[in-house]
Amino acid sequence: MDSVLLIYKGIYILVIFGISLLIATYSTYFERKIAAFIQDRVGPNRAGPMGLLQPLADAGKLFFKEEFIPAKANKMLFILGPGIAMLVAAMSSAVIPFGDTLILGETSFDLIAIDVNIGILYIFGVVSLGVYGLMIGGWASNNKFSLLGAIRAASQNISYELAMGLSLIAVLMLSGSLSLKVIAEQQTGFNWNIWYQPLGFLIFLICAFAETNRTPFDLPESEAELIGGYHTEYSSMKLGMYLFAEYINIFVVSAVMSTLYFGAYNFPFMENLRNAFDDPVLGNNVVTIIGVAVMFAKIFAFIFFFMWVRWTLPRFRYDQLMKLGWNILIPLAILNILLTGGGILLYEYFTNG
Amino acid sequence: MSDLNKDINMAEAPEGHSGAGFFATSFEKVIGLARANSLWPLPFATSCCGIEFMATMGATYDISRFGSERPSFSPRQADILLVMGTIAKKMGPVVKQVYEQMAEPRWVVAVGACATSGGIFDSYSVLQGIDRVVPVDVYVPGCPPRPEQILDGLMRVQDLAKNESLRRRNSPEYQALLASYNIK
Amino acid sequence: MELLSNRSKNVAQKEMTLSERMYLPAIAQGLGITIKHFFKKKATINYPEETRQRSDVWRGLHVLKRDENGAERCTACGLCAVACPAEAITMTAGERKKGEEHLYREEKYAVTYEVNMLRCIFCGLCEEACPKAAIFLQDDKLAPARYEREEFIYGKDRLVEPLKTTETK
Amino acid sequence: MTESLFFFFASLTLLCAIMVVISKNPVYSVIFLILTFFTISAHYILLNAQFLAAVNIIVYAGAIMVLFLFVLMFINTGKNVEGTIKRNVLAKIAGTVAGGLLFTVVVAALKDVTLGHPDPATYNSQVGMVENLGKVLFTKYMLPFQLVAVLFLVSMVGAVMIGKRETGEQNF
Amino acid sequence: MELTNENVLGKLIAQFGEENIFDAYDPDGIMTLTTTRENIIALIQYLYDDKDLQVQFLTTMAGIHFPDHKGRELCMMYQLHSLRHNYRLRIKVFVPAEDPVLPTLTNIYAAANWMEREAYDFYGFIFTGHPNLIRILNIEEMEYHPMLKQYPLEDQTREDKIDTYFGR
Amino acid sequence: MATDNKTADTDQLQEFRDNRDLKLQDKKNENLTTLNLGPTHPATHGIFQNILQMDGEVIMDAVPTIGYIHRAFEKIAERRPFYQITPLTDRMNYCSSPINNMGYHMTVEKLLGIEIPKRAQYIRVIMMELARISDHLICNSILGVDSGAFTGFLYVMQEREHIYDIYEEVCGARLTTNMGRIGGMERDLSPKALHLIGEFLKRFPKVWAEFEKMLTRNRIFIDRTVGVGAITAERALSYGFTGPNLRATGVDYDVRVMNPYSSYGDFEFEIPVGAKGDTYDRYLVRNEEVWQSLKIIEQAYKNLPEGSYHADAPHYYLPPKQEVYTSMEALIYHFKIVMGEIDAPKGEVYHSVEGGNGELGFYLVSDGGRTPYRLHFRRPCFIYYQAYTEMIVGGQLADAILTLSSLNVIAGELDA
Repeated sequence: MDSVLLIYKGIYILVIFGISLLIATYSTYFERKIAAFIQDRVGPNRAGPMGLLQPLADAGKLFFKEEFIPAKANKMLFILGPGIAMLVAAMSSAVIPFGDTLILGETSFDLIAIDVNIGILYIFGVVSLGVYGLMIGGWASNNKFSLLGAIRAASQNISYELAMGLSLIAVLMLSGSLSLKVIAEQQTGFNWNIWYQPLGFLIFLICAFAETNRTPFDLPESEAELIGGYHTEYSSMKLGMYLFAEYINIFVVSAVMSTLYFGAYNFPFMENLRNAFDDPVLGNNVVTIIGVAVMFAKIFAFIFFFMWVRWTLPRFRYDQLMKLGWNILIPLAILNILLTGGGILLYEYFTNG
Repeated sequence: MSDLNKDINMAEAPEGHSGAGFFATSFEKVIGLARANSLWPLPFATSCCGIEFMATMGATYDISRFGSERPSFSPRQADILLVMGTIAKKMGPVVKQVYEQMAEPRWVVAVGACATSGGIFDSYSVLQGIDRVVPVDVYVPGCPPRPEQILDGLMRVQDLAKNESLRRRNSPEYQALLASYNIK
Repeated sequence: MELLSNRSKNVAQKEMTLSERMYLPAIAQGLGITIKHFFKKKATINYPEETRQRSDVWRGLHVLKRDENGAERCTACGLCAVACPAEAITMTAGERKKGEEHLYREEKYAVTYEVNMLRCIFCGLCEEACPKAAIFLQDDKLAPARYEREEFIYGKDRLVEPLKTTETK
Repeated sequence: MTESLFFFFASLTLLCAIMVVISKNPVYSVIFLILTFFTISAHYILLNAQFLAAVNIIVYAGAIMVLFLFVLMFINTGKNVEGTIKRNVLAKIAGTVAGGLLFTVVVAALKDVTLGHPDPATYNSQVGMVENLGKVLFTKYMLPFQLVAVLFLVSMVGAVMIGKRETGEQNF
Repeated sequence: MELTNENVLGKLIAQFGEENIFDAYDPDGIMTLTTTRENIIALIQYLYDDKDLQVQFLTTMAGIHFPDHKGRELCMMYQLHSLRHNYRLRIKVFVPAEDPVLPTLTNIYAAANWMEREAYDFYGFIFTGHPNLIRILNIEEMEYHPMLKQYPLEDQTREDKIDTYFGR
Repeated sequence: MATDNKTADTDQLQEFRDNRDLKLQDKKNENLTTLNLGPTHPATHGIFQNILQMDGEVIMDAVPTIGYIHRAFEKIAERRPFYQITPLTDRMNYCSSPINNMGYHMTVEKLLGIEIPKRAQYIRVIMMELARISDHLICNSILGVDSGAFTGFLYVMQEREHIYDIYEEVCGARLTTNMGRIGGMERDLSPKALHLIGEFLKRFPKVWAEFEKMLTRNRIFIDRTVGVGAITAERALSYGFTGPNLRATGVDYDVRVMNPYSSYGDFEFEIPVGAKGDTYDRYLVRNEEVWQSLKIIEQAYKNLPEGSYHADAPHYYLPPKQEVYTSMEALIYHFKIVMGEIDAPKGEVYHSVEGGNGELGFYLVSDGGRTPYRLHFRRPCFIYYQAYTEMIVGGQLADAILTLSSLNVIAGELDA
């Protein structure tokens, strides 16, 4: 790897990290604003113009709030919990292609941090670790509500990971690759996977809600039952990190969903646009930049959807959630795999004779 | 959307020395401001005033404008303890316990006649004001107060938060205050 | 159990239909409702800057009225104190001296008159009990929040309505 | 560089593995076990077997250990587990014997081992990749692979049967 | 059968005798009668079981303290309701203050459980056979029964109280 | 003595709890975890405490503790003149204080033998039904909140604001209304109040239909509530259930129909009944009752008779202010009434109204003095909260919370 690329990667990773932090920060603001708007209120509007400094106020407050470690808590694990949650959440955005290649001078830059050929597995692996943050934190608090939250989080995440993985397999069968970049590239123009995988997408979407602990699957922290669930005993920035991690997870999952099903940075008529420019480099760059914007638009749309759903639906009960996961989603996902396999076979039969 | 941009007193920028690209202010002020605009309440709602607090959270009054719409039922995460409603003697120790569990900085608002002074319930079972159990920062009169008055109380706490030293907790006066309530 | 009256209406739960079983239609309906509200006009009143219209009979902060000549109406009969269920009103009566006719309307007046706003439940019974139209609960003022308990003992200095200057008449 | 990385990870693996055994708090044991899996995954990556590395993390660290921790949390609520294991003399002797036997086996196994070196001419760096792995699994090792699948199915059915708590007579 | 105060009273007297059903009167349209603590449970059970009456709903129970009535200071009022006939009646039992013992009603009405605990809390009634007769509203440490007339209402710890102008 | 009843400090409380835990001990099982739900748990509205024995998420046993806001209403009522008790009743079921106010007034009127005019009765009916609506609004929307759907709660909260506007116009307060007087209302319905009621009748059905649409047929909500906290009619009657909670089990007992008061006989309405007595049925019954209440308000509003808004009872009802200032006789009556020197007859009365939660009864014993000799409140919440343990055992933690909110236990009424 030559040094230009190395430096580029370093900067890129920092930028992506910064963006995910920024988006997570402002997600809290948008969550509050969207909730307010849905509920006929105006939401925060006193901290800065339209309340735009609200996240900063929250962060400033949280930073300077007293650190509190309960007397009977396991100190080390208590501190480790939010750290794991945050670290894991921040790691997962590394393999997401936020855009196509950008050509500057002689070199072309891929707008992806690491293009590993098992990108989707990487995300899975990292996301599956996220639950440790909640479990360890909840357990270490030595509070029964926290413990219940932790246990709920663990069983929920494991159960829904299965259905999520199964629903993904259909996409992988279509794309024939585990690399997110390859999957993104295959969906040029309007050729998005959602047209072939509506059922798979639905399953993935539901599982995404469950994996990020959002309503209607916010059992681990359900306020009415468990007060704050696993983060009941956390104050100060440790709480902030949990909240942050949740929003980063939403961001990542939205990005993954746009990449897998909604064509990532691809948008309709992009080829026409590319060809409209005489200079291929310029055309490529314009399309790439629009693509990045499109990608983020899709991500924001998903984030909005997450919040919209949260402020509409009641939540499940623990056993119903399990039933939904194991009895409905997993069989459906397997069915989806079979259908997709059959479809591919049929397609090949008719095209290749 | 147009009705959102009406005249609203936003949190004022702290006074500082502004020059070309230069804005310095006391760090404490900034944090005070941050705290003031992100006061998460712990609604300790036992009776009628709690119902009015619901109205305060509702669309018409919307406590979220002050950044306080996230009720933290876990005392660790809350900044202000809003005691709303009658506190009986049986409940007194619980209030104290909740207060002890709160992380600094913490403020207490006694909302309504019962919490502030017992109100009409001058009876053998009712605590005549929660300031017998925990130190109270702001009193809100009314039985129950209108949501406007609850918001008033919140803004009073904001004023307190803005002008408070970061090290209030360590000050001897504060320690003495806590000691007088027998809070460790 | 058999019914007691002939006016009952059974609202018991019905079986779920297939579309209800599928979760999604109802969820979509709910989402439709919430998104409709997203674009609706907001109901919020920006409190410190705008205030909500209160009714004319709203029971707000007390005021001790003066009569048309500027003399205090209260005659310290003590009915309000008796009527107060919260025992928030205390007063001491005094004899009006010569030369104070412009200050006090009746021969007896309240030397001190205190309302403990913390205890007060704003029930309006004092206003109702007053035979001299002296104490009223104003609809346009609310008792403000304060830091100290002592500040809530409203004496005559804060209760008696300020003298109207003749120019404004 | 690869070599130093290998030694670094190898020693880390051993350290974590030892910590698994000697930690008094079972939750710490589990956490060290997870760390061990990570370092093993690092080894896989050094071997250019990314697929295996990812699957190792997903399956072992992401799922199985979560269940371990889950169970521990349930058992461990507020109670001290330390005292429950009695370390009497017999146990110590048994431990020594078992450890000695293991040691002997390891020594015997390693004695005649010759470290193979990849032949640069025939070395295929993509051998650990998904496609190759899949091809091998579905051609050369088809039968064992399917047998394993059946085995898993059977064990899953068994787990469901055991886990299902129903009133009335038991059908197995 | 149309339930009227007369025929219900007649039925009850026929069943329990004049000496156990006495002082019947009708202050507000609801027949009020007095019985002894030996008969109270049997009476309520009879009202419950009787096919014609079907008085199967316990509306409320309330203790009353009459410090001036020597030997019958404490009164327990049971108000029952026949939902079928929409007929209410009130039964009173008087007991002396030094011996406030009554049999429990919890075997007939589950509702009586907390009502009896409340009566114990307020007046000190002892209900024999009650499954869990402890204070319900006040703190366990309380040493007196606050609703008895001799105890003051006021919280003695109140500080801001100044004697009102006319006193109370 | 009273002075000994000082605040227990934390240690005493702990000791008290330990003692109670000991009482639990005989039921204690090694495999169960003890979970202390409340009193500051968000779903217990700050006052109820339940010590749960849980097997995982399943509740095996519960020990409820109440009395955390015991305020001694009944004792205070013995020390207050009749007219000063109205503010006390406000604070009992504060979600529907007008019903309490007027129930109390009717009781005293029954004692004093005052007949109040038709117009006052109709005004009372309107106010009581508005109160019932606001009570059911809170209960059902809180059920939504506790099951995770917060938004519907705020939608109907806006409507409650409109109900409060009407209250404000009628009596000058929002929540603790102190509405009405012994012998009628304190003032007539102003044109603005009438206008507000008309507006409310027009706007509210839409909002309520929307709220129903959001929850009623949503499968997540149905799954959460069907079969949760169910109780049979027999047990419910044994526990003394009344009101919506009893009607959800299928018993159509409603005081408004069985013992009509305040002209309820004039209105057409139905009693909604459920079948299973579970949370969902309670929700449905309350929903339907809101519609029925609307129907009643509409009828009363349309047929509001002319006449006086208070009874002609100079001994008990305060004379108009203008007369007090001018006429000596009125002034004497005024003084007598305010000083509480009214000639209340000796006697005892029981009067019950259909409160937001069920039969709200007032048992009043008068010895002819200026205060009631004994005033006992039949508080529906107190009576049926004891069934809570039975209703939640065997269910999950989440069920217990929904059951609590669907029972609509109002702490002020529970602890009195």
